[in-house]
Amino acid sequence: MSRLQIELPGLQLRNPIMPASGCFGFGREYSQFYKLDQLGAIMVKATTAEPRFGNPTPRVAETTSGMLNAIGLQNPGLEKVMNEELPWLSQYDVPIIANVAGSTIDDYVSVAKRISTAPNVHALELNISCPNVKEGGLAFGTVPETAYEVTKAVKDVSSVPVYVKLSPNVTDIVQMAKVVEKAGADGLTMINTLLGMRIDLKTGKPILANGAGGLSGPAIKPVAIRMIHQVSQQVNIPIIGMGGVQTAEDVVEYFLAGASAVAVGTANFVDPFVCPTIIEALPALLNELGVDHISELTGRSWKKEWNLQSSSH
Amino acid sequence: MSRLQIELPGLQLRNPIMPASGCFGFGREYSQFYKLDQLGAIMVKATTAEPRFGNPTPRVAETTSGMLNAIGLQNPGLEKVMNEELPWLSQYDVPIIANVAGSTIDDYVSVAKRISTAPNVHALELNISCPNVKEGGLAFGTVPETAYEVTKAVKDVSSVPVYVKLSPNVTDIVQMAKVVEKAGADGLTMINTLLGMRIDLKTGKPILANGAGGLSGPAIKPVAIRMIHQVSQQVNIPIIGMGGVQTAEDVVEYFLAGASAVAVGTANFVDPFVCPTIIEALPALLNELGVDHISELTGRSWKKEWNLQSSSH
Amino acid sequence: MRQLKAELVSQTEIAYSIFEVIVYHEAIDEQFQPGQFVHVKAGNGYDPLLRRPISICHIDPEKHLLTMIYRAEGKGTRLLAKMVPGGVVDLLGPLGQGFPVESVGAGDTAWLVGGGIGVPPLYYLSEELTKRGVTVKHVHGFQTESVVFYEEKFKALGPVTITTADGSYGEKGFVTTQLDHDADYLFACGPSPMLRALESYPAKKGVYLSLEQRMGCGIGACLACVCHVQGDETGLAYRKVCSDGPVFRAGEVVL
Amino acid sequence: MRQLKAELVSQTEIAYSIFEVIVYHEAIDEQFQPGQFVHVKAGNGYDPLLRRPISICHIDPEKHLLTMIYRAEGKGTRLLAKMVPGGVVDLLGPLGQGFPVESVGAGDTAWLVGGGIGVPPLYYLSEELTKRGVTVKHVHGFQTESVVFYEEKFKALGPVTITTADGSYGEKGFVTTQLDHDADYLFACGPSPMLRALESYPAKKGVYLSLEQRMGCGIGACLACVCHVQGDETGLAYRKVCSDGPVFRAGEVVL
Ligand SMILES: Cc1cc2nc3c(=O)[nH]c(=O)nc-3n(C[C@H](O)[C@H](O)[C@H](O)COP(=O)(O)OP(=O)(O)OC[C@H]3O[C@@H](n4cnc5c(N)ncnc54)[C@H](O)[C@@H]3O)c2cc1C
Ligand SMILES: Cc1cc2nc3c(=O)[nH]c(=O)nc-3n(C[C@H](O)[C@H](O)[C@H](O)COP(=O)(O)OP(=O)(O)OC[C@H]3O[C@@H](n4cnc5c(N)ncnc54)[C@H](O)[C@@H]3O)c2cc1C
Ligand SMILES: Cc1cc2nc3c(=O)[nH]c(=O)nc-3n(C[C@H](O)[C@H](O)[C@H](O)COP(=O)(O)O)c2cc1C
Ligand SMILES: Cc1cc2nc3c(=O)[nH]c(=O)nc-3n(C[C@H](O)[C@H](O)[C@H](O)COP(=O)(O)O)c2cc1C
Ligand code: FES
Ligand code: FES
Repeated sequence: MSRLQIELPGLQLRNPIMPASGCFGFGREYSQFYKLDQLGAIMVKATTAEPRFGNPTPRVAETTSGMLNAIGLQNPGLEKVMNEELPWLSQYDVPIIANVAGSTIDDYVSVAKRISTAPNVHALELNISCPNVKEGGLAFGTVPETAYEVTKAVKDVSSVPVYVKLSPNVTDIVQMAKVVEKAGADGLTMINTLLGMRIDLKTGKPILANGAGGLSGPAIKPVAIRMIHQVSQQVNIPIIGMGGVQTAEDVVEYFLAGASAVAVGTANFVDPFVCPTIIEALPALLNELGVDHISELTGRSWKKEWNLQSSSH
Repeated sequence: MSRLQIELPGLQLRNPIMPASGCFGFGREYSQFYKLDQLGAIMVKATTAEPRFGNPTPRVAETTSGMLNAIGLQNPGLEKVMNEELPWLSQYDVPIIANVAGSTIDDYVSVAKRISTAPNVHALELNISCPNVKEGGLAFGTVPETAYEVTKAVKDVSSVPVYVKLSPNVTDIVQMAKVVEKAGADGLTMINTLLGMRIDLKTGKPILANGAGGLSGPAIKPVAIRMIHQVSQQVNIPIIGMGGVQTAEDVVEYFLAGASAVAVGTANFVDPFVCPTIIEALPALLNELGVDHISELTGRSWKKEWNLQSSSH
Repeated sequence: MRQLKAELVSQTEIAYSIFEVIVYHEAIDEQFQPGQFVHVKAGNGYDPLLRRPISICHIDPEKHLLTMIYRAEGKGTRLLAKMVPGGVVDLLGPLGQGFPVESVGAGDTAWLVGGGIGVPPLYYLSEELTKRGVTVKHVHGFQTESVVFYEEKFKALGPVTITTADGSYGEKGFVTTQLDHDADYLFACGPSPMLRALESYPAKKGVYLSLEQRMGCGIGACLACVCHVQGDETGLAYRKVCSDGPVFRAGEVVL
Repeated sequence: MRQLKAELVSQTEIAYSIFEVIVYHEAIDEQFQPGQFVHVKAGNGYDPLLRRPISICHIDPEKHLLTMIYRAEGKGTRLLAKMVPGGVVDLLGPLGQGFPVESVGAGDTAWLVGGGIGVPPLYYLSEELTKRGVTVKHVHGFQTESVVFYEEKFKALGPVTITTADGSYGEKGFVTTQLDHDADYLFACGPSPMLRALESYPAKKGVYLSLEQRMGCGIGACLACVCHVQGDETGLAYRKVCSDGPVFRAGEVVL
């Protein structure tokens, strides 16, 4: 068995590296750079029941070692995703994680029910943490009761395991994680973006037409690591970690914190080859760290057994 | 009147720039670099009733465009601050904002009561947002009821205006701001640090001995700007903004978001002259922006009147 | 489209804060078309994080050289301006859809209208059009005298009118006042208000406008750079400036 | 203590990933003392953000030159290693309390014990001690042969024993096994386990240890770098490595 192979609910991953939702479209653009079946999986762009145009532009702004986006869940809608995007992706032998979004629980349910039947969709990622839409989105991800409800409703209809994507914009991330675990989530993905804003000195107004947007990139990595460190000790479902991952070292840091796989978002914009580059770099890094299989690293930062083991060295 | 002069509750500031609490000690070290009365004010290190040693080391870790700290409120205690630090500072004609911390409401009250009587203390900064101590600190800053209680109790005993320092680690920053305003706060200071963590690849353990710590520096600026933009529209008390300020441009961005003054923290470690450098650079920047007085900038990003005005240009 | 680690060959400040940079990479050739752009990484670290879109200003396909002209203003471009020969410039490209050079024929006449830092792509366009026997005329608008560039270079290809907003050089005022109405084509690149003013220019054969938009990926994946389609009543149709553009036929998208 | 924008004069890789860098600034003079350090900014931007503490390895007070030796390992030091002559190195210094050179007199004997990247400050110390007529002997421990540096330079000042952890050069094992017990002083800089092993060395006149700690400000303001005081029962007494140290008399602080 390969040192990078990982098994998670619904997912047989040849390696634990996957592009994060919204940062890779439905894969077409990046397929010009490399063969997509090198990836562990692909988290595709959020899909809603109906097509959406999203927010007015400008939709992105740079920040120090990060970026803000307010795309606003633009997507071609469920039908087109089912009939065009997912079939196109099926030419690659790579599991798809479908990111599901909506404004009401019914929205989520109808998308989840249908999209989970696509042959190459091996898991859902329930996006209850999008900061860029007026209704739904973030609201679902910051109120424990609604997070519970939507997770449960989606679990009831989904044909594949359901991962819930947590928002970092909460006081108590552990509470949110426990609530969705109780509602039946098979896994967690975290974190979505932090809410942020930049203001243009010349116009005096926010750079993003939407005002605020979601902060991603290396700037937020310490927040993600902290949250995964906290949550992974309190739940019994696996975590796919994300936020500012750029290198194989970052991936290891996420595993040590408690992640079982890692998604790469913003970094794709900077370096379109970032995912294959990380995948290639991992084995040498595991050698350096004296680790046989990457999964041994999950949660080492807090695992007691490992403390004992290592102190006996 | 100078273009930088600002009046806030309890504070006549010759300019709106002040070092942030914990990043400037009690001023002694930086007085080797420049005369402290160039500053608008000084926010001194948190003071607790009894002396504290703080957390074990390492206490700092670098992150991408930021740093984590877990100093743990080390300070010489109220008596020594009253008898040695504040008298030493009184040689400079600069208002002091005393940062007050504690583990219980009684702690806060006893420090606030006494320290607010020091002649050069013109305002208190109520630190209900320190992420680095086990009890008190952050707990006060994330639960609306306790934030209300401690603010009210301190207001009752303080001889000078009270600014409450808000934690960004909450779901609803506006709610927290409104609660402390209702409790009588004269102003807000925001933001304290985001909770974050870094893990050392070699040891597999968090770099900070304390595990998690507070994230500061340019990485967090977009979060601070967003929160000040939200809060300043919902409260009627002034905001001293902070988080990643390094340049005069950053200061203007904070004003546009809704701040009435700005504190500089981490940047002092990088450039000990950062505060005077910013103060010196501000007038030319105001010229460039066509602004007479810096206070005109406060809240421009959301002020309707200014929208009308500017669209008539 | 490829990722190229090109070598910086020369860098010159050709006007106030306006830099001409020439880079070499063996993959630079005639596949780089007028109106297309490259996405440039400034600095090696994570700050600045995003790439910067910069137009192709000139290609020497034999020597594999790419010329770009940019204004050093923000964090990224100021870093770029500090680079010296021998340095490595990481760029993605060529990106996007350029001007429809192929459809313009010998004998056609074309107005090339540039505003400020929108002028550079028109140089390569003008070169390629004149090669095909097209008669080109240029109007370039700038803020002020100190930022005018490439006037002589364009003159070698066809007549040039310069306007400045403050009247410090050439004609005072905007480019739009300088156009006669008898060209077959109009090609323009510059700020949105200028493009909107040119949208209805009565060209006999076509008006093509190169748009600017803040970008994330630059390759069509992130949907940062979309614009609405004119006449689309659903409000759902869109074009991506980075991959469907930056050049659009006037009337195709909402400016 | 000042902020100096020094000019990089030369930079050489003197061992595997070990760089010797020499910088010039007119304010560099004999006020820079052995055991003190400078706080160095790597790169111009916000990433990396913090300064790096680097020891003073040698001063030429006439020519106003400062020599530092560092290992290029992390983000900051790797950036520093890319700098070339003519570049500006922004440093704060001299910082902290150095070795008590003044109190060591002619005829005294001293062991200078360095571990890895703790060796550089001992060079300047050795120079100053030998100038005063002190008899110095050196023991330097390294991981492996490829990272050994400055052996000849130290030999010019006094005998040198090298140990390597893997035995690839000099004696195999740790520095502690190489010391005789008849020196008046012992001065050491290196990793904490080494310092702890040397803390109880029976020097007749004094043992001084230079500590390492992660720093924020480097000047005593942020309390990042504190350590406990030995024998303090309140647990409240502390010393700051950056401003009370980095050199402490053995027994003063808890290692
Ligand atoms: C297709 C296209 C071609 C371009 N060609 C040129 C050219 O040939 N020469 C030239 O000087 N400029 C050109 N621009 C504009 C150029 O991309 C911006 O001036 C540049 O990105 C600003 O970067 P900065 O580091 O100076 O500013 P910063 O303020 O540091 O930029 C911050 C962020 O905002 C983005 N941004 C800021 N201004 C603009 C803008 N006007 N358009 C798009 N993104 C912006 C940056 O890309 C970056 O992501 C072009 C833009 C586009 C879309
Ligand atoms: C007083 C003193 C003198 C020193 N003198 C020298 C010297 O002469 N030569 C030399 O090579 N090294 C010296 N060091 C160690 C040196 O400061 C670190 O190796 C360096 O800061 C690491 O930076 P980096 O960019 O390589 O690593 P990164 O991992 O990028 O550093 C990240 C952060 O951690 C800090 N850090 C990492 N390792 C250490 C460490 N061992 N000690 C303190 N901070 C650390 C960095 O300063 C930075 O803030 C000294 C340390 C101290 C405290
Ligand atoms: C442009 C952009 C679009 C995004 N769209 C989505 C989305 O549709 N659904 C979603 O769950 N997350 C979305 N995200 C969040 C990312 O999947 C990821 O959680 C976040 O960006 C943090 O990872 P990063 O720092 O590696 O980018 C988007 C992020 C960016 C930058
Ligand atoms: C080393 C360090 C110590 C700090 N100590 C305190 C403190 O004692 N009290 C407090 O209210 N905030 C403290 N802070 C938070 C800062 O005052 C400030 O709110 C935060 O660092 C954000 O600003 P910056 O990005 O400019 O540093 C500390 C920050 C740092 C980096
Ligand atoms: S910039 Fe990403 S789609 Fe155009
Ligand atoms: S590093 Fe700030 S007090 Fe020592």
